[in-house]
This record gives sequence, structure tokens and C-alpha cells, in this order.
Amino acid sequence: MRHVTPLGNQGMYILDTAAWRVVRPVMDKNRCVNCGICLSLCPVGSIYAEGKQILISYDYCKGCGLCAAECPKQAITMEAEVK
Amino acid sequence: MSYIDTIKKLPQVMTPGSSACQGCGGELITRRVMQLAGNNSVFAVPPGCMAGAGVDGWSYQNGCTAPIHITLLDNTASFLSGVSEMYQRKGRGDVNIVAIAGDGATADCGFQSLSGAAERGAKMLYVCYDNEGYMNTGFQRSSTTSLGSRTSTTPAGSAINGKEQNAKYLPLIMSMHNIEYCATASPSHMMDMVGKIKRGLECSKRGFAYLHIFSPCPTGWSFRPDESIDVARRAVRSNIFPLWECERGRYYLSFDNREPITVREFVKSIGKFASLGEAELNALQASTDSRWALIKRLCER
Amino acid sequence: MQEIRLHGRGGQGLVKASHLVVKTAVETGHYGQFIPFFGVERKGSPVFGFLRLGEEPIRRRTQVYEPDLLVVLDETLLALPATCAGLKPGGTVIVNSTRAPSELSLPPQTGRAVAVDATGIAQREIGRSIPNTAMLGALARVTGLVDAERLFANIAAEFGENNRAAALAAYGAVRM
Amino acid sequence: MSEVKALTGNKCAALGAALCRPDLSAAYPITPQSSVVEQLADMVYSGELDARMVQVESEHSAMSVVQGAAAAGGRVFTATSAQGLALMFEPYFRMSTLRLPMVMAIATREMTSPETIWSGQQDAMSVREAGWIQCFCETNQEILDMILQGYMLTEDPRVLIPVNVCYDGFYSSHLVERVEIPSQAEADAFLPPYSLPAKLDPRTPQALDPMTPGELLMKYRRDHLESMRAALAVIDEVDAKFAAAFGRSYGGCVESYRMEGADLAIVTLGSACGAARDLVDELRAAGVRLGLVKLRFTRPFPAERVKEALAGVKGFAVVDRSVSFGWDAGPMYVETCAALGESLAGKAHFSAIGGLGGADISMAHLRETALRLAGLAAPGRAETLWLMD
Repeated sequence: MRHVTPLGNQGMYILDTAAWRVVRPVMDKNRCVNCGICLSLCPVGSIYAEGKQILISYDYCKGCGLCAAECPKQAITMEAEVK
Repeated sequence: MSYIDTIKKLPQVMTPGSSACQGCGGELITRRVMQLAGNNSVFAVPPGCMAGAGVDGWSYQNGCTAPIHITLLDNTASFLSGVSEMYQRKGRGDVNIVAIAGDGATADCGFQSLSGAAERGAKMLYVCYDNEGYMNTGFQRSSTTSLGSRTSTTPAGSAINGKEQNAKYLPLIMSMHNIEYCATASPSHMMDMVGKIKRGLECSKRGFAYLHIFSPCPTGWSFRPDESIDVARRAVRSNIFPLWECERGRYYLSFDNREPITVREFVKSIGKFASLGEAELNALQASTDSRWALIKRLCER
Repeated sequence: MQEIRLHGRGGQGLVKASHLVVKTAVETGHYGQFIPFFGVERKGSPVFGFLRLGEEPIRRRTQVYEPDLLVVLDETLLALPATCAGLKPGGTVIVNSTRAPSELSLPPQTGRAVAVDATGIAQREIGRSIPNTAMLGALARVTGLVDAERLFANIAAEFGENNRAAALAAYGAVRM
Repeated sequence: MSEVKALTGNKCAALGAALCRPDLSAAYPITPQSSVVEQLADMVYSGELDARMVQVESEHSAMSVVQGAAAAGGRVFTATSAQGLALMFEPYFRMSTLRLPMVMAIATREMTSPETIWSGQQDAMSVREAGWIQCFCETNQEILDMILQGYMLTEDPRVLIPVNVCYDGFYSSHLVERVEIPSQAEADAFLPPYSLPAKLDPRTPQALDPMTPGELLMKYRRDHLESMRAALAVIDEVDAKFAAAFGRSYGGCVESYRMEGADLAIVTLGSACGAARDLVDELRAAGVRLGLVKLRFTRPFPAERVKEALAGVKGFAVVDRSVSFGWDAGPMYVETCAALGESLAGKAHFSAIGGLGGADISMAHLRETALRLAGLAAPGRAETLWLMD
């Protein structure tokens, strides 16, 4: 049948939001206790778990800094994006 | 399993690359609701920030991994009523029927359809991310905009200073529809919010479930993106946004705010309140106090 | 095709009665059509409707301007000019009245006038002063266009046996 | 076996819908449509009809609920009139542009103001650019039959456009007459079960209606217009299938009545066609070569069929039960003239407007129209005739 109804059925719409970033979160694994609070609060879903380790992906991170602001251990700092 | 383990484990449903603003409360809420509802769901996201962010898709592409429809601004609940009825008829009541709508689509022009669906007990979870205005179209006032807020249609003028009216307190209005479940939540209290989303989904199998979630908006309210969660936390701690839930007519306080901060402490750093004078602050404090007193009385046993 | 206009008051059962006439016509292989007065019906307000009966399909779906037959469920309605307007020369008028036809103020072109005490019959047979089914009995007698037995059976099915009795009584009371 | 009963137009709409085994109906009562909703409720509450019925708080929600159910893969039905249609315009337009099939009955009613609750086709005519197929019925039998045909038409993969079955408020909605009701078995044999895939289903996750840029939107629009055009042939096919099943044919998009050798024609639609037939017979007997062209579908507008039907006449009048503001005419007059194109040149013609706000289009009105037409000496447009008094 023809594609008569407006349907989004050909893959996922994904914007390159990494390009928005002017500062990036950097995690100090010596301070991090892998509590996951940053993961639970990241609006972009850019923080993930690998086993017990909490890690930051930079694929779509917009650099909002919420993770750094909310980290109870001050383990994340926002550093200038170098492109 | 702790709520953080739950979040760790469940796959994302919403696109990883959405055009929501940096530090957007709405994106965090939408992402969490979609993740917890999962792919065995039908979502409706009406026009608003999240639709604008691309959750409803672009051209031939979907903005999430589940079926989704951008409903009209004013028919989200009635559209989903129809979807819900069909899934019951098909014997597939396991499918989650979920609305994620802003305050305009919920409290203003969408309110008639919302009230109708709630009264009928339509089986769905309706989530309102309340960023207190029409933020997707340039920060215009809505009925949930709080007193004294500066918006593009209630500017801080020399004749009139910001919004002149108190916010419509929608969650209580919704609970008065005798719905299955009604709760408020804030992303600053994520464990509570995750629990309420899960409870809302469970209750949506029996009737209408409504969640009203505080959604801080760095762009429209003028504060730094990394302050979003702190703003939400201050809203709860100042009783601007009390956390409670109501299941089948019984009210429960989710966060007994024994040492509240003042409204003055809430509004600091938020640009939309920058021009509030002493009188307006006192009025906002008074209305906040009286609402908190009402909520506390409802929750007394 | 015979064109009939019925006049009554809200609450007298004019519409339901007319539906039964059409039902009876249709069930007996004839054609019938009824269009109710398009108003805001309130108890006591003047109401009317248009009834057509025939042996061929009835195509026009218009109001009746020149009735062959007028059915008036309340004689006080005769005072309204609209009630008898357009009656065909030689046309028939059936009025719910205790008076003799000659005592009623009917238009000069009236060919045949029939008066029947439908309210009295209804009070006796049903215990209520709703004259519609008694008037149907009179109508069946006068037009000959509806199968009276079938009509009475339909009246019994819809309104109960005492209404059939009312219709029968009125049927018998009309002197042809 | 079909059954013969005396029924109102509204009851025919409800029974027709029930025979199509809808999954769901949602409607809000409004004069003169209310008894459609009541009848459906009776059938659902008595268990006679196995369908969901959602009692909404407005027509806006009625259309939204059926839209959701259709998107989830259901066969759905609703009905409305006038202000209700106006209120539901937003999801109404969207139903057609989402290409979701359904049938909606419209018991047509004049639009307010002035305040009115009576008959008129202004409601349906006002939404004829909303992408729906619209047909207008003359008799109660036709209402019932067109609901059945409507589902076959709307669900045809070449069409996928929702269908309005319109009939005149009161003059059909409340008129009682003889109707043959097909049995459920006969209806089932004619109309197959709903088989189109659900648009919103977790098993086939897709976005229904993503944000769409202009160039792509124009493709969807062109496609919609092409499907409308394709519907013209499907309407005739469905009419033929219906005739084979039930022995009743309505002539597809347009019906010509006694147009053989006609010099003059009345073009009209809806319940007025009945009186027009009587008038044609009356005037033919008196030696006036008059015929009737009954517009059965206004969307898609059957331009070619209208042109053919009027090819041989010297003059025609179009009797509308609504107005086209800005044209000093009725809308079907304007569209008939547009359909005739160059062949309009040699003909005398005018618009006649009647039956607004519950007014009757009487035999006398139609006679006046025809005699005025017969008396026109020159080709070209004559002044609009108002059928009043």
C-alpha cells in the first residue's frame, strides 16, 4: 500500500546534540562512589552503567552541567569543550 | 531493586538526541516516564516542548522506540480514551496507554477532554509536565503560571508587574474527579517520582491515573541549566510544590516538609521572579501557606 | 395519496400515535409517512404533524399545506387560524369533542365533519385523558386507509389492552 | 431475510451503523441527531450490539475518541449536527488527513446565528474542504444503505478517506417511513470485517503523524486529492455491489431522473429530491420537458457526471439548502457551474436557495423554480431565487 498516512516508521529521529556542548562533564573516578544519582538526573540519558561503574557518554550530552551540580561527592567537573 | 537500579536496567525509549533545551526538566520527566512505561505502550505527546523536541518524530522517522502520536493540543485524553478502549476490546489491556503533556494541553485548552476522560475512568496514565507556561512557543502565560511570574504575555511592566493571578492548582482538581490515582512529583525527588510513575502505570489498568510533575524550565524561567534540579528541590521545600498522592480518595503526604524554606528562598536565582516586590512576595507566600495547610489537612488521618 | 394534518397539544401523544399509523400501513404492504412538527415540544403547547398514506411510495418530504383530512385532538385548537388552514374543499375534519359537528366552528369548505369524544372514551377505558389512541380509532374508521385490526393490535402492543379498547370504542362511536 | 419496518432517519443511521459491527462509537447528543445516540445506547446497553460506547462530554471529544480507536485499529462510528460539527472541526479535519477510515452521520442543521435548531445543510457544506467524502441522502432507506456502503467505501485501500452520510434534519431525521432492514447475515456477506492494520500498536512501533515539512506535506495532500478522485469510481463500484446484494441501486455519485430529452433540469440534493421527482412528473405531464439531477456526493464532486447529466439542457436551476457567502448563491450552484466549464456558456441558469433554518422546500417552491427556468429567454446567469413564503 502507498504511504498515505503520515507515519514515522523509517528509523529513529536523532539530533546531533553533542554539537551543542561548550563544556563537558568529566568524572573523577577517584571521588565517584558509583551511586548513580547523576545517571538518574541526566535529562539526556547520557550517563550509563557498565556493571557497577557509572560512566558518561559524550555522544549526545548537551553539557547542561546538572550532573556536576547534583553529584553528592563533587566528582564531576565541567571543563571547556575542546574540538 | 533500588530506583536507581531500575533506571540503570531499563532501556531508553525516547530518542537520545532530542532538541530539548540544556537542563530541561521536561526532557528528564519524559525520558523517565517513557523508560518506565516501556515499549509495550502507546504514547500521546501533544504540541508543546516535548513535541517540539522531536519525541513525536520528524518526517518518516519516529522520536522514540514505541508507537506515539502527536495529539491535538486539546484532545490528548479523549484520543487516548479511544486507543485504550480498543486495546481492552482486543484483550490487550497489558498495553500501557500514556499521555505526556504540558500544562497548556492539560490545564487550559486540553482540560475539557481531560476532565471528561477522568470522569469516565478511562484507563490510562496522564502525565502533565508543568513548566508553568507555553514554553515551546515563547514563554507565554498559562493558568498554572504562578503569581508574579514574568512571561511574554505577562511582562514586568510599570503598570502591571507579571502575572496577576494565582496558579490554578490542577492536581487537586484532578483528584476530585474520584480517579484511581492522582499524585504530584518532582524530579528533585527522583525516588518518589519513579515510584509514582510505576504506581500510576499500575493504577491505569483499573482506571484513570494522573501525575502532575514539576518541570523546571531554565530557558523560560531564566536560570542556569545546571540549577534545574535545585530549583525543583526548592519548590518542594518551600511548599510551592507539595508532594502528595491520592489513591481512591485517600490522601497521603509524600514529603512531610517539617522545616520549610521561604518563598523568597525559592524565587532567588529565577529570572521570571526578578521583579517581584515585597507585596507580591508576601501574597505568594500567603497562597503557598494556605495551600500547604489544605494539603496537610487532606492528608491527616 | 392522502395528506393528513394532525393538531394536538404537547403530551397528548400525537407523535407516537402517528408513528403507529405509519407502522400499520407499512406492515400491511401500504406506504405511509409522518413528519412531526419541528418545534420545541412542551406539555400543553400546540403541536402538529404531517401524515401521508398511500398505495405508492411517497416521495415528497414536505409539510402538508392542503390536507385532505384534519385530525384535531383538542377542539380548542379550532380557534387557531393555523389549525384548519388549507383544508381541501370537501375535506374531512375529525375533532375530539363532546359537541355535535354542527356546533363546531369549522371552515366552510369542510366536506365531512366527525366529532368523537376521545377524551371521554380515554377516561373511561384508560383512566387517563390521553386521547391519542381513541382518535386513532376514529381515524381508522374515517380514512379506510389503514387496516383497523392491525392498527388496534399495534396499539395494544405499544400502549396496552385498555388503549385498544379506547380505539375500538371510538371506532364504533363514529357514525359514517 | 430483510425485515420491513417504519423507521425514522435517525434510527436508520443507528441501525445501519450497528449492522456494520462497529468496535466503538462515541457521540454527544444534539438536536436533531440525538436519537441516533439514544438508539445506539439502547442497543449497547441491551447487549444487542457488541461494541464499546464512550459517552463523551463534547463533540470535540467524540471525534477524538473515535480517532484514537481508529488509530488503534477499530471500526468506529459517530454522528452529529451543526454546532457539534463546528466544535469537532479540529479533530474532524485531522481524521481525514490522518487517512483514518470511518463513517459519521450528519443530521444536517442550520448554523447559528440567528439561534436555530432546525434543518439546513450549512453545517455539512461549511466543512466540505475538510477532506471527507460527503454523500447526501434523500430517503431513510438511503441513509441506512449508505452507512453500509460508506464503510465499504472508506475502508477501500484506494480510498481510505472518512465518509459523511448526510441527511436533512427533521425532514429525514424525524420522518417515519417504510424501510427494509437487511439481516445481520446479509450485512456481513456484503461488508467484510475490518482488516486494516492498526496505526498505533506496540507490535509495529511507529510515529503517527510526525512533524512534517512542507514538501513532504504536499505529497500527502496530493495523494489525498488523488484518492478523492479515485473514490469517484469506487463509489460506483460499491453501488453496483450493493445493488447485487440488496437489489437497490442509487446511481453512484449522481442520479438522473427523467433527464432523457430534458430541456430543463433542477439540480438538488437531500430530501428535496423527493418533491422534485413529483414535480418533474407533474410538469412532464403538462408538456414541460423537465428532469432532475440528484447530487448524491458533493465530495468528491462528481464534475464529469454532472456535466454529462446536464449536457443536453437549455437551462438548469440548482436548489441549495445552504448559502455560499460571497457568491450570492448556494454552494452547489457555484460548484455545478464550475463543473460545467465551457459548456455553461449556452445555458440559462440560476441559484435557488430554500429550506434554511427548518423552512420547507415545498412543491410550490420547486414549481416556482421550474416555471421561472422555463421562462428564461437568454442564456447566462439569472438572479438568485429565494424560496420564501
